[in-house]
Amino acid sequence: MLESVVWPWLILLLPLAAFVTHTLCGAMKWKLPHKGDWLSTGAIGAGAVLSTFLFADMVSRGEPNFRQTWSVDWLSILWKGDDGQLHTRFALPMGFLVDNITVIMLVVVTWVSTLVHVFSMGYMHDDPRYGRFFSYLSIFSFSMIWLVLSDNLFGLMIGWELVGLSSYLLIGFWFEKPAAAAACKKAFITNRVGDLGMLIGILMLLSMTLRPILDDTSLPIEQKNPLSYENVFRVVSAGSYEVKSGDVFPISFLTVAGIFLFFGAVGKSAQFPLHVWLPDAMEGPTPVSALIHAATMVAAGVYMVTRCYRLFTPDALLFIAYTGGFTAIFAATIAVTANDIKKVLAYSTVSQLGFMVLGLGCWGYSAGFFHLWTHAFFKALLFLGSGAVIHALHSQDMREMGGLRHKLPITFVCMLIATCAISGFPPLSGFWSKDQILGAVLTFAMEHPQHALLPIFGFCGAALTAFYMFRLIFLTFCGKPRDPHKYEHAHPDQWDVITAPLAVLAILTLFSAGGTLSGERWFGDFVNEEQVLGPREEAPGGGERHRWHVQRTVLFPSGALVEEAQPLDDQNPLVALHAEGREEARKEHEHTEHKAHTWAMVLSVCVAVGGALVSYFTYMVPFFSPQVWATRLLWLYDGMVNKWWIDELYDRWVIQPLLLLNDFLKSFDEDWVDGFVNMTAQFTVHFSDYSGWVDNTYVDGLVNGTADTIVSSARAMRSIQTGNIKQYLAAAVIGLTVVVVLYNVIL
Amino acid sequence: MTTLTSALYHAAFYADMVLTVGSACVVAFSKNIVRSAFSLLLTFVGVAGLYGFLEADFLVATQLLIYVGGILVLLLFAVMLTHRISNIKASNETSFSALAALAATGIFLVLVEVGTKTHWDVKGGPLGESTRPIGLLLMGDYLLPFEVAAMILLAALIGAAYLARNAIRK
Amino acid sequence: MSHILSLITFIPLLGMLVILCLPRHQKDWIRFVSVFSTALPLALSISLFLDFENGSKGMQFVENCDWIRIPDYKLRIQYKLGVDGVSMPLVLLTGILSFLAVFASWETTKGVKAYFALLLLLETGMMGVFCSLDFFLFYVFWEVMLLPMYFLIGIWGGPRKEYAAIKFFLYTLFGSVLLLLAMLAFYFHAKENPNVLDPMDAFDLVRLADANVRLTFTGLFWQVVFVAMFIGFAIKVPVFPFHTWLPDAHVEAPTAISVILAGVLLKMGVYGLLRLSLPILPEAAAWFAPFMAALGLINIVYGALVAMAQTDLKKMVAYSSVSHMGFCLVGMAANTEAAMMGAAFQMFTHGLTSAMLFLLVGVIYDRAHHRVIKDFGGLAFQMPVYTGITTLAFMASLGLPGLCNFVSEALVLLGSFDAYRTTTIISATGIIFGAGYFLWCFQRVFMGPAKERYSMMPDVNGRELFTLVPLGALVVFLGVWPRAMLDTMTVSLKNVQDAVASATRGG
Amino acid sequence: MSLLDAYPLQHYLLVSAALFALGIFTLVARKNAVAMLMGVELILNSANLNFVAFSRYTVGNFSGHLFAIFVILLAAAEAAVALGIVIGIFQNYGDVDADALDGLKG
Amino acid sequence: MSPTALALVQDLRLFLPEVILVLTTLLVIVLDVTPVRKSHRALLYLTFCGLLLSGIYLLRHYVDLRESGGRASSSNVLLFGNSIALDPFAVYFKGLFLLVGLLTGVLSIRYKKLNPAGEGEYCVLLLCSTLGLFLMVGSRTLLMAYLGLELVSIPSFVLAGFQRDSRLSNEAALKYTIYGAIASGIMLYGMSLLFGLAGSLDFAAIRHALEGQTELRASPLLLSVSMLMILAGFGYKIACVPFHMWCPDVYEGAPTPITAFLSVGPKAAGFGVILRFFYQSLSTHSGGGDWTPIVDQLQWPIVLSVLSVATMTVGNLAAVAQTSLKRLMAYSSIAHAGYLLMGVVVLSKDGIFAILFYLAVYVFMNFGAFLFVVFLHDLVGSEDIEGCRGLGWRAPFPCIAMAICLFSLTGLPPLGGFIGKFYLFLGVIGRELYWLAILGVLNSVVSLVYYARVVKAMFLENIPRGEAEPLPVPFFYSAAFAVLVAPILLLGVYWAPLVKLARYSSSIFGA
Repeated sequence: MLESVVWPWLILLLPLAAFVTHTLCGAMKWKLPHKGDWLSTGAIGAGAVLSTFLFADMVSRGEPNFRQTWSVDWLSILWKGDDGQLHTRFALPMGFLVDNITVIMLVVVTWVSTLVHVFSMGYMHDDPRYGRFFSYLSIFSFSMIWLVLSDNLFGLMIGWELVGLSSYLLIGFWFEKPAAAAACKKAFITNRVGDLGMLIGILMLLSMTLRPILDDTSLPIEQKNPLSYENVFRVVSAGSYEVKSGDVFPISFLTVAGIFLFFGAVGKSAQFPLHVWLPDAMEGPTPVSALIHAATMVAAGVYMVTRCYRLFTPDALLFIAYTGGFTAIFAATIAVTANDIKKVLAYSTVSQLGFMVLGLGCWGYSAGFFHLWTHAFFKALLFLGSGAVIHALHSQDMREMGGLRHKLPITFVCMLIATCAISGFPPLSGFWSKDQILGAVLTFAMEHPQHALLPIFGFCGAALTAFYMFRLIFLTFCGKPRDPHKYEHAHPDQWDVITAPLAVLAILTLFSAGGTLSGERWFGDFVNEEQVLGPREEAPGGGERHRWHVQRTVLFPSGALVEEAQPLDDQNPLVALHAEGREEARKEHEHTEHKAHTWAMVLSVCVAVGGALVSYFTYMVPFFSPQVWATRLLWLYDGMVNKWWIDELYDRWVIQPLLLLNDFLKSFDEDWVDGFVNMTAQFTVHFSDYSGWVDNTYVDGLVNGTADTIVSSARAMRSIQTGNIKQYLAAAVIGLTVVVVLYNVIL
Repeated sequence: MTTLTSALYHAAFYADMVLTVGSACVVAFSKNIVRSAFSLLLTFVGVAGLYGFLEADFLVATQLLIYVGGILVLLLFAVMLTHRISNIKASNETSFSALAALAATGIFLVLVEVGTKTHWDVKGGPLGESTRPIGLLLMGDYLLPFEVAAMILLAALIGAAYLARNAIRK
Repeated sequence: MSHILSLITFIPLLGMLVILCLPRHQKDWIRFVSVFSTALPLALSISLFLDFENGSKGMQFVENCDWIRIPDYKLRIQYKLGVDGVSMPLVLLTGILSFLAVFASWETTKGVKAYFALLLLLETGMMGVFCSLDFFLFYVFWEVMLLPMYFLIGIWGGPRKEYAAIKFFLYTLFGSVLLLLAMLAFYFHAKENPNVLDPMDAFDLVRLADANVRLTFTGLFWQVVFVAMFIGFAIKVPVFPFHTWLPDAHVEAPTAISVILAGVLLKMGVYGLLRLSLPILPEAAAWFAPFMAALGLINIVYGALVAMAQTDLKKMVAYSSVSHMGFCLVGMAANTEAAMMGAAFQMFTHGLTSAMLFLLVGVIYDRAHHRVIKDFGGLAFQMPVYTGITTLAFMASLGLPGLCNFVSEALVLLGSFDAYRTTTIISATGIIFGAGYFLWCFQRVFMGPAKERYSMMPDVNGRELFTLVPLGALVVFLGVWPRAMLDTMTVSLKNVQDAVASATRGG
Repeated sequence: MSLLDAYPLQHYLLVSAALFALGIFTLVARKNAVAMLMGVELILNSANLNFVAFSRYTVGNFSGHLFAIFVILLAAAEAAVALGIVIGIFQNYGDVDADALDGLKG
Repeated sequence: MSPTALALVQDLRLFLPEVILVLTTLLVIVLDVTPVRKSHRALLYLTFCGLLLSGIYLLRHYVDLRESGGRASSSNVLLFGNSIALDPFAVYFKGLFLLVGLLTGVLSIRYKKLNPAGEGEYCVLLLCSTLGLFLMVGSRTLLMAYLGLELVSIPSFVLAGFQRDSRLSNEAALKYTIYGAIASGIMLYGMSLLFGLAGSLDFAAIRHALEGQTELRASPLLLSVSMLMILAGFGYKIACVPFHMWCPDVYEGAPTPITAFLSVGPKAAGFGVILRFFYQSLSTHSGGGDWTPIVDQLQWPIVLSVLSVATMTVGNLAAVAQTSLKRLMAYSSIAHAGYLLMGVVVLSKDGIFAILFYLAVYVFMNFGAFLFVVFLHDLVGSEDIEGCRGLGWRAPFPCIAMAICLFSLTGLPPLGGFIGKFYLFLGVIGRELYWLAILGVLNSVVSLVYYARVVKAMFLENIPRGEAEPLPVPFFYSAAFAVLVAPILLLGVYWAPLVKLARYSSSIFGA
């Protein structure tokens, strides 16, 4: 069934149909039964079923590098040539690419989405805009599925922006709250900053791929898309792109393109320094946080990096790794001190996304994506769990909670499972994925000792994760209720649409890492670089062959594995040498990898348990006092509580200067540009002078010499005309004489 | 022609020149309008004399008849009609004299320059008696101008009459 | 010879004459005639769109006869109309917006007769500009628009209407004087080189763009002519620093006139460049392209930044137009297929969205009687439908995919990057700023707690919906299926682009 | 006898230039409207003198004479009209001071 | 009869339009003095009849000329001893003058300030002045030019002061008279110098004389002085700097119909004479309709182009600051003299053609504007811009007509004025006088300021809140405005016939 394009179509269009129906009914004031929640839920549920089928199909085939594409000519520049045929030099067809990572993403998106829909039926039940909420969820589902299915970068960008829109709408769902109104704007604009980076990256890639495609008249229109993954990879790995001469970048063009492209992920996946929107986005309804801001949309950045992995040069990947690593630990520190349950989870999300990115950056292709997969389930579970708590308690502040496990047992159990998973307790799913990441990081660091900071980021982050997650559990569910009044009024758990999705997600959390507990890389069978993206060595087009070899780059002064086009000449001793060296390098790499993974497993368990224990001793048994910690490490605490002043920093150095600049430009525009232009066409003002529009003079605020000149000369003309005939005569005669004299003197 | 007559002739010519220019100066500079008017008479006569020296006999007559007999009388009328008898003397003040002097000097210098610097192609002899040829021309080639002049006079007549009619009645 | 273009152009004029003959208190009749005489051109331009042959080169629906012919002066002015892929969408746009403008002005009470008469005259002028293929005719129609606009702003405008009107007038007149001089330059060139170009054809735009003819337009002189023409058109676009008439004119103009102004008049500048400057003077265009790109860049960024600082809703929208029109310039400067397409398509899409925005501003102004952004708040409660439509318009304007502006702006950026890297990258920041001011504005106007003083504000009524919905539908449709419009433009733009490209190579 | 050498043309031209300049002076300096008219007559006379002199010296026919005659005629006509107007002014203003006539200006 | 006399009688047949004017004049005089009770404005209507009849004969002349060989060479239609020419150029102007006379009459019909007792004189003077215009443009000699000019001037002096009991009218008349007298005096002096140099009064003979002088005896000084002094006389008629200062005062003080007459008739005739004199005496035809100054030392086009710029600038700038509509129009007419002078300096038939074309449109535009002044005075009692405020809402049609006239004067398409200016600039640019063209265009833009101010006052100021209280506009005005505005609009979109006419008329200056 994978061959048929009908299924992806259905998965994509069902939510859209639901959205359109909602909108139409809303506009026409038609009432849908149950406000149409069944419509959206059904649409996405059907999608979930279909994608499960796809998934099963994929697994059962065991064909790891399956791919299916289909496209429609959406935007192309066609013209009829002299031969009567249609020609094109440039086309942007829209199409689907269904392959392993697509299918996996589809499963994540549709399932989490379905569960969140169901959860929302309970959670949002009393909201006056209940129907609209579901329509927004539908448009989100559509956008996200579009993003996943698209077969080209341009389509990806479209989906990218559309999920941004849905995110905007959903964060601002309770628009009457000023905080929500500000948050949704912040989310959109911050994302746009990232999108700009991505756009630039895409443009740079385009400038590489366009030329070979433009002039190749033999290509059919469908393959004329310079931005399809296929073409981009082909051109990039064939090295057949031309880069305009005179580039000033000291590092390779492709590296810069990759870093810019990654910038999109920085925005969408809330990496430092564009992470600021995600915590604020918690102003949206909790199901939204679970769906968009934890499981799916924010993972889009990771998906993109995975999808375009081949485009990133070693230098770019290193940049990615550092960004991810820093984000992982940076966000974790903030999560430690947050008191709002959703904020903790939000920073946790940022941190976990950092892990994924770190993994990808350290050549752990499947590791990063694997963590995306597992994280989607347990983080959605955590958010929905927190949603259940909030729903029961009507408060988000952990300082008002405590002891809730008695009242909310189902929630507690589910959240505990998720917490263990995220902290990396074997054999839960989170353990396997995080272990892979840490293993990849460690391998990388062992091969490149100068980057030892990366594993430190990783392991510290993991430790902190365990700490703050258990802190959350302890503060929320254990101990005594700190606000007995609220506790009393909390609704106890029962099996309904709120708890059922939790349970499903808990099951997924337990088993999504695979049936085995051995840590075997089942995931890696389906998601591995060579299989998804094609082998690196086989460059299509022939004529040149690409080799890995060790080469110095800017960021790797000691040398990195770099591919380079080599002439296809097996007799070339250099080639043979490289081939030999490569073989040795690979062997050595595998050895290191094995060693690192063993270490990583041990260490990650240690840090997870350690973090949890410290948390226990801090919050359950008052062995350490958080207050003492806080006072003793005041500067650290201050930084954590204030989120390292990043928001303030932005406000002070970006937003305020921008507003000042705007105001300045506004007055510049009104006073100077207008004034200057008026100076040349100064009549306006002068006009105003005479017809009583004096007020305009100051509005335009001119420095208008010309105007004054005209005004005063007009006045002078009037005053010359004194009315005295004798002066007129004198003027005429003298004028005549002057003309005569001048004429005879000059000519 | 004898030397004496020649000398007298010369004397008369230069005297006429002086008379003309001198009386014109009086017209221009006199403080008294009546004196100006009578000096103007002398100027006209002087110009008529110059016409005589130019052997333009018909013009001498015309000048005397029309200018002295017509225009000057008109001007005197104007003086009389526009001045109360009591203050008839003190009514010819000047203003903007400096400006006027500037304009007049400027144009005078230019005209003198023109008159003296130009190499005039002096070729004609005496034209002889002029009345008859002028008469013939007026009835021939200059018939249209003659008629047009008549129309102008007619228009001027009617116009002046219209303007003066009420005024004088008042 | 089909007379459809003449009909499209002059039916409004006919309507104007009918209105002038009606007594002034018969307001319903006047409105009815206006509707009729804008609906007819709209219907005709839709049929024009449907009958248009996408693939064929050259002009279609051409009407041609001598208008003035003075053989011994070697002067011929043709009445030559025709459309190609560049002008046809704009004819359609004009038809749509004029028709909607009549409805948008339905409630005008002051001087109804004069108002609608001028509106119809304006439509004739606009249609004429887009249809004419003779420079002189073009110029005449260009000027015909001037006076109705002056009066429409000056009489029915806001508090500072006289100022705005005269400013608009003087700016535009200054520009058209430069155009006139450029026109004469062609004429005298033909007179001096009759073997290259018959002086009788010196105003024929098709003939001027002929490859053999335009090859002779080389050198400094024609660069000066190009700059003169550019300034003439730049004032309409408007290009920084000639843009300052625009905010004033927009703020003071009544809603329907703002719609026409933003929707159609601004397009004329770009259209003029595409119809006259680039194809006729490709060499100068190639020479000027970097400046054009720089100006476009300034427009985009500067316009957006200034828009962000505005306190008046309408002024913000006006500056957003300045910003958006910058993309057209960048696209034309880059002169690649995609960029050119983007520029031309941007004209159409911006026409739709800016019209929508101004209509929306008008709706709220009618109700609240002010436009100060910060004094609004929480309107989403009282006016859900209005909020929804505004969201659509804002999102379209800030370039959300799936809506038409995205396509055009993306095409411009995709196409320009190769030619002007830095410029394109900086231009792209415009999309951030665009999001900035639109969303900030949205937040202040619609979000937040509901305010008491607006609690009785009614939602959009049927008439307003009637003006907004077609535009909204088009915005979505063209965003989803842009080829519906792009296919008509391709060939004509390709010609323009080839001309400039060959000049670039040659130079 | 030929007087051509005795009285050069320039003599007449000098006189006429002087008359012209004096006429201009009179017109510009005099406050009295009637005096200004006298200035006009001086100018006309200077022109006439030129015509007649040129007729005699350089042209050799009577066209200059005729021109002068017409000028004299028209001077009369003009004087008549001017007189009418001056009288009107006097009636309205009680004076013929040209400096006082500044109701129209600017 | 002697052969000369026979020739004169034959000439008289070709002089019928003028003769009819003279006869009408006489008839009016006679009827005026007969004690027959005449209905209101009867003599005015009689004048109309005379003008129309004259027009019919003029048309016949035109047809005859066309038939007798299309491009009539200018030599075969000289009348009365070569003193006057009957050629297409003259006929074109005469047609304009008849129109001017008629329109002046039309404006006078409802002009309240006009003294009914003086109707006869008014008509006589108007007719005489028109006759003078005829003679001016036909003149081929300095003498005829002078006489024609005086025949225009002397009646206009009286007409300017026709409101005897109005101080301003009197003042205008006196200023006009004195200024006119000194201007014609200076011109006479210049003519006498030229006469002395060239030995003839005839334009063509002057040219021959100047051409014949291989070695120029006359100093350039003499030539320039005489040329400029003659220009003083003609320049005063067209009101060009520095001989323009009378113009605003006289226009303001004169009765409005006369102002309109003065702003078009003598101005056009002045251009006619200037064209004839400067082209036929001071230039040589270098073929193809292009001309060059007759001697290199006499670069009169440079002088005129400087004066042209000065004139338009002074006119436009001073107009900006005006409050009186009449005075504003006076400065506007000064500015227009500047524009028209641009056509003179280009030294080609294209320039002449442009002048002819522009003048025809100018007649309608200017009379339209002055009709509005009359209308304003008649119904509102004001002649100021202030009086127009909000009038557009009370009397839409006249105000729209006025707006059209003003915009046409500015030179906005699609109005006749634009086409006229277009041809003018075409001529200027054709001669590569770019600086002149640019200054001209800049001036046009300045002119918009004050024209638009009037329009603004009419439509954009003082707009009534509700329904405006309409002003009852007499049918006379509606009809008159319609008649005046229709040609402006028509010439804006279809001007080919007028082009043909004007081109044919300018053909005497080279094919």
